[in-house]
Amino acid sequence: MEIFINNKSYTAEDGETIIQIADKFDIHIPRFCYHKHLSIVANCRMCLVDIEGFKFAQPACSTLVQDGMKISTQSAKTKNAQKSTMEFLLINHPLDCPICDQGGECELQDVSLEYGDDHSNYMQFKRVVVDRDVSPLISTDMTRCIHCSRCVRFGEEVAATKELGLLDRGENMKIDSFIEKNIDSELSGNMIDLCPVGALNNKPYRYSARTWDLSQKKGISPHDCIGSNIFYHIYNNKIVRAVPAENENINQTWLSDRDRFGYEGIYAEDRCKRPMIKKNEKLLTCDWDTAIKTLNQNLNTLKNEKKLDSLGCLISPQSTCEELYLFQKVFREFGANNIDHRTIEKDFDYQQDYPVMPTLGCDIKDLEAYDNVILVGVNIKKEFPILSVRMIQAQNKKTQFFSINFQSSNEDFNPAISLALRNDQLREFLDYLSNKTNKPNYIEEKMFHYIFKYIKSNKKNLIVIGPSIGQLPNQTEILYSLNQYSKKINADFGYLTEHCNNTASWLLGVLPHRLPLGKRVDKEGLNAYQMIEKKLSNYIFYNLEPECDFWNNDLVEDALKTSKMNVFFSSFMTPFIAKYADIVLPISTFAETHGSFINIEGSYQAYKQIIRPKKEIKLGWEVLNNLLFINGANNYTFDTLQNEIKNNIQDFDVTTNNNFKLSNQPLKYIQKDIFKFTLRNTYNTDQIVRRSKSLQQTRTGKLKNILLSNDLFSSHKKGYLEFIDKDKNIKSELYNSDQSLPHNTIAYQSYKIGDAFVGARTGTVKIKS
Amino acid sequence: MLNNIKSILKSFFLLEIFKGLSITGKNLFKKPITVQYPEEKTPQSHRFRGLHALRKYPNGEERCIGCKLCEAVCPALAITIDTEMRKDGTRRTTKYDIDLFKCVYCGFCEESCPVDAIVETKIFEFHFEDKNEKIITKKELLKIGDLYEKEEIKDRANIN
Amino acid sequence: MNDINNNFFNNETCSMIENIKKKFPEDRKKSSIIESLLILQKNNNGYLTKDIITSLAKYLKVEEIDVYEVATFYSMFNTKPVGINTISVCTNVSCMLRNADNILNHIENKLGIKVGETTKDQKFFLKDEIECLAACNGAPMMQVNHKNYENLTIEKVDKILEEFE
Amino acid sequence: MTLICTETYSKQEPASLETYLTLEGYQAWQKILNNKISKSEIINQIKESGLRGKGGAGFLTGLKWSFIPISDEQKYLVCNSDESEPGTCKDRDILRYNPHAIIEGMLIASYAIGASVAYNYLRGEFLDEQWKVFNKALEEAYQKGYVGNNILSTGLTINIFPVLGAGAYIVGEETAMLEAIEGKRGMPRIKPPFPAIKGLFAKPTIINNTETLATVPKIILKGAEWYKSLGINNGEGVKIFCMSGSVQKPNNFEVPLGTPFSNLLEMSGGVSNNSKLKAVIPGGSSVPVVKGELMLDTNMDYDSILKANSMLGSGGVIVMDETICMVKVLQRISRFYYGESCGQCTPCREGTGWLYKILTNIIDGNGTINDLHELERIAGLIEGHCICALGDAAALPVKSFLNNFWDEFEYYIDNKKSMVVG
Repeated sequence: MEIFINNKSYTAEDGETIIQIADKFDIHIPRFCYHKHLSIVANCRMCLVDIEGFKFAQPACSTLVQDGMKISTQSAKTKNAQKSTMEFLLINHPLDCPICDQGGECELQDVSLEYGDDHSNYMQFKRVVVDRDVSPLISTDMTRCIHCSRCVRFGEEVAATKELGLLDRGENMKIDSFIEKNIDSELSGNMIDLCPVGALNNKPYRYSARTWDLSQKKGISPHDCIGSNIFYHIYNNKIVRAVPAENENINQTWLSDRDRFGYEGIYAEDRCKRPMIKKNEKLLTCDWDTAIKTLNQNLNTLKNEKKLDSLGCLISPQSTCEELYLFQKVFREFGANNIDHRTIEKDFDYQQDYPVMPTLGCDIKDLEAYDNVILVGVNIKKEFPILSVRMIQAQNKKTQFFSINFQSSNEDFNPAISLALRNDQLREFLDYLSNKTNKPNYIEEKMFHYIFKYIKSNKKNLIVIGPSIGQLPNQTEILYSLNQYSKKINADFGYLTEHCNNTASWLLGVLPHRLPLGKRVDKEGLNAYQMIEKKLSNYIFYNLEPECDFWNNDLVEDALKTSKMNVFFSSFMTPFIAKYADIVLPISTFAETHGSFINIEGSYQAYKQIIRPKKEIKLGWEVLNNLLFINGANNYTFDTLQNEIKNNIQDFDVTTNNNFKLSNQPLKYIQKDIFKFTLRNTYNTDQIVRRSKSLQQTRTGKLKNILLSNDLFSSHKKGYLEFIDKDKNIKSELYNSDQSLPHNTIAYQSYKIGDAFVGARTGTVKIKS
Repeated sequence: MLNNIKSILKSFFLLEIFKGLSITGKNLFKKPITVQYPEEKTPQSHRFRGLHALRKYPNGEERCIGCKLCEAVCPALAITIDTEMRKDGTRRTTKYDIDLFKCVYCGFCEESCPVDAIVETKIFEFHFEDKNEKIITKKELLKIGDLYEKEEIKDRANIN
Repeated sequence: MNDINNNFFNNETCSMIENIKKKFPEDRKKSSIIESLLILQKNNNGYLTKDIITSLAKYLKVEEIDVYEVATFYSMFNTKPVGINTISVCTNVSCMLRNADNILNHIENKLGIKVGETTKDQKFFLKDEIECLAACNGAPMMQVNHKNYENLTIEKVDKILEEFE
Repeated sequence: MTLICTETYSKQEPASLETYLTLEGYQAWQKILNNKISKSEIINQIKESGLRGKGGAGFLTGLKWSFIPISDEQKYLVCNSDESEPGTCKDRDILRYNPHAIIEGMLIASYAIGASVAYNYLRGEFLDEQWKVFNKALEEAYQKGYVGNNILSTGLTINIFPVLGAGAYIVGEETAMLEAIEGKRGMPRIKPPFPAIKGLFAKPTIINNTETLATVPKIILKGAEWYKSLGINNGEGVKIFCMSGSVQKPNNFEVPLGTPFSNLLEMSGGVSNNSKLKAVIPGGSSVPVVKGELMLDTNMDYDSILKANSMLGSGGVIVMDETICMVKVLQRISRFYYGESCGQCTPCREGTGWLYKILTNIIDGNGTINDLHELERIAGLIEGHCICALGDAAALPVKSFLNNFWDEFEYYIDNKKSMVVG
């Protein structure tokens, strides 16, 4: 149909609103409450426009276009209506723009410049609202609030957890959370962006800079495998805040709190600042040349003595593609075979049949095309907040979600069915689903009924395997059973991985059994767990914290104690590194280097250096390149390196990749004693997030208690918990019952530096009676 | 011919010199316009813009709220400010530097200040003995403010 | 369900709330909030506490803030402690034209409180009633515990208040 | 005079089923069920009768019903008994004296629009008397099988549920009422979509006033022409007027539309305080005020009152005699809108407070002439810019009071005291 805006003709579709058309053609209409991803309420009355045939100006955000509609955004009627709204908004708005962090990027400021009057006739008292401390991430100045209710609608519609609400009425209406309750959602930071004024603001950023001082650089989220696009705002070569970069295919206009505040970890006090070498049992600073040369010498000695089998090379999948690629290349050139990135896994029997790289199986935006999505081993809202936004959108469009995990609580996300199963039960359950023999008696009949009713092979099904599965001692078994089940229901297979770049780690061959692009290795090396368990005499750790990033940190300490050479390429100086390192090479974090990540849908996303590192800290890929160079290889520039990787992967077909079959049925895993597993704390997933001060102050960040299933808790009457983990006695006063755990289960919080050691991530424990 | 004689006469009687000396003679008896600086000083406009100062409220609280408008408006980029949240939750500066070599004494900073914190006093007699002293810090600015607060109030009363 | 405080949810209240729930479609849990709050408020001397709101939210399986929003929006809910008997004197136009202000002043003086306050002995709460109480043909009027008293005179008011002493 | 809604008022036990049955109660309902009168026929009949909504807006009821889409999906009827327009007290009397008429009306309306569930939303302040009476009546009707599943063995299902509010004027607005029934804050929704398309629980919904629905049974029973002919002086049908304020005997009067105001005034015993008529608000506090002289020449029907620059509204006639100070009245009215604004949209949230604060300032003796111009200007800014009619309702009285009684306001400002009290 044809409509006229300011006497110019535009074509519009049925069901579109005026503001949508205006936005499409860059016609400016001021607005506060309207947001393209939120419902329309038309309560700010800022977008009133003059429509021919109407006595009064009508809101552009809620008025649907009609054929031949004549709209004027410039006429006197429009201007008067907008001016009057502006006047009303400003009578109770404080004049504290000079100290308001929103100043300079404030929609109210912009609009008042254009539509506001230079003086006010309002002579009465202004409204004042007393603020409460609602979150360590969001600062509130509710006197500034203009009641657009975007934040409330965001909670209701996008985050699916309503934490802010409209209280009282009329002039006294205010936006606040429930009495004494904090904002805990993993997506809460988005309210900062949504707030058109300075009522909700970024707390860590508070008063640290003005918007006009900042420069903006684009980055990719290094904290989860979704690869959200981020704009980092930089003041004096320091990241002061992060905001989402719009990408309709990935994060839309949202950002999880982890991505928004994670950058704080870069400024942690325990950054490695200088290269160090151990001399006479003491770790001393040295210059880069010495450090690299010593490392090179040691490696060449190993090579010459043909002892490279005693070298374990481990890298974190949080590293960039360039680092990953160079890492395996450098150490393979030396002749090492023990190369791996899967430090949090135990069971590797699956690896021969595994896809070249694990992906989600579909584009993120296509999730809603599925009828049923079965989530195995992932608490989606907690672990992948951005993906949960998509899933909630899909859920509203009739996609059904089924969740099977070790804990049935899916905070703020309501799957049709949510089951809590131990690892042995999980396999039994899956086997029953595919064979219908040996029915598990611990699951209610109606659950089966529901599952069989909806999940059918003629529907579009997706099985998503979460990162918790990888930590299981019987991972292969679960994968095999899932494999069987997926064939039965004709489902696509998808993964959600632990870190941001697991996908690339597989694809670029940071594996003991594969070269880049899945090519076979002549001589298969040891996997990550074997390297630690077998106590090799030489280790290279890249971007890894020995305390937190391994399947069993007890074993890591044992291995470090006995080995001869421990080399750490690390951004942070942990107690273990300080104690056991022989060479420490301080390298850049994600933000200090150019780099790229491959996200879980297989998109390759590159970014440029965001801030310059401190003087003695080198870019990770440069150090690796240096090592290659001094051994006579070609000197890469970043561009040639990136191009080599790009050329390598550009022909790789993502779509056919996930059809994998496990050929051998694994041995049956028998679970004795109490099943223990480690919760994946969202704010403890990687070394940078762990060090973000603000995130650690949130409720999730502060979680410490061990959780006991109800049956264990009720049989345990002491004021403390005493249990035996392997051969270790552990005593803890911090424990709770959790009704969402299956019987006979203990859940640990993921390990942080300073906590008591809890050994393996998954396995068995005994409670001491 | 006649012109020749005229010029000869002029040179002979030193007419030009007397002409010139007459002006000297006149001024010899006039009141001199120079002043004996530094003992004496010329009058200043009360709009005079001299050395900067940061003012305080009567209760001793610094006025500056760190809004950075002066920094933004400064045409010579002479002002550098860093801010943070003070413990009581207010916005304050941690650094307020003015590079006096860059400053053009335009007074824009004074004009843009929403709380009348940064002002330009009438002080024009200052010098540095070290190049680094050209940068005047927050501490010094506040000190100047303390010293000249009374005059500042008087000047403001005059302007209004 | 262990968060539901049983002080507020005895069997009688539960069955009343269950009856309210029956009126609405099953998936519309929020619909029962208003009437449930009225019942719970009545059982708690005329005001709501944080615990009541939390318990109701858990009981109805809605967010706490949903209940709190409602409790602060409607004028018949008090979120702060009030006296046992609530007096609301209608002072809207029709009543005002028939001298409702005198009645209100009289009550204020008699009880020694202003509108919006509770007497020291916690017996009376004089509500700041802004709404018209829809008894214009009986003006001036007031409600004590939501029972109408119409065509008031000062003598009549005294008598009514005595009943509650 | 023919009484419809107030028919039972004079009877013993007016609210009982027996009383209602003696007055042709439930006969219209039975007629529909027995003769299997089609839905469209009922809607047509209501359309022809010219029945207009009696809650305030005066929209044609039959037309409203015809907007409901013809489909199998769930539909709802909502009866609006949230009577809270200042000066109006008709519905509370129907609720307590003639509840069965409402029930029958709701049944017929539900049948006509194909709704199987009907809600009657009563304001919270009714919980002592009207709520109980209505519940009891409903119980009786359920027992007799007029309501419920398998109504009078016809297989028809219509359930009626009373719903109690908790004190909010704005919930009288139809979409706000839907929000309130959904258990949320009573904040009006934007239209479109209209409730007839997407209303309660996102299903097609019709909302009618209590008096409108109580009138329906008689129209069905006696025909559209009969109802039309009840009016006099070009008016069609009847309406309850609530005479309140400065009259000798304030009361509800069900009179034919078109009855001269002077007659109505006479019925209520004339102006009180031995004074003369000064001004009248003819349709509840939201409509513009009319000067006394003009009102005495006006008939009480929709068009005549419109000609007097006001509206019939809800029929709450507030009479003011010469001893009344208009400044105080306006201040009281604006206090009401200030306190009852839901706070959702900007002009109303901020504007009503501004109006009230200026008027209070004037009452306190601190006003200036400029304030009066300011009042007029602010009222103009609010008008027509809000989601619902509350903004207009706050603005129109201000405009009309200033228009008609500017001198009195000026006098108050100049002398810091009222013109009338002396």
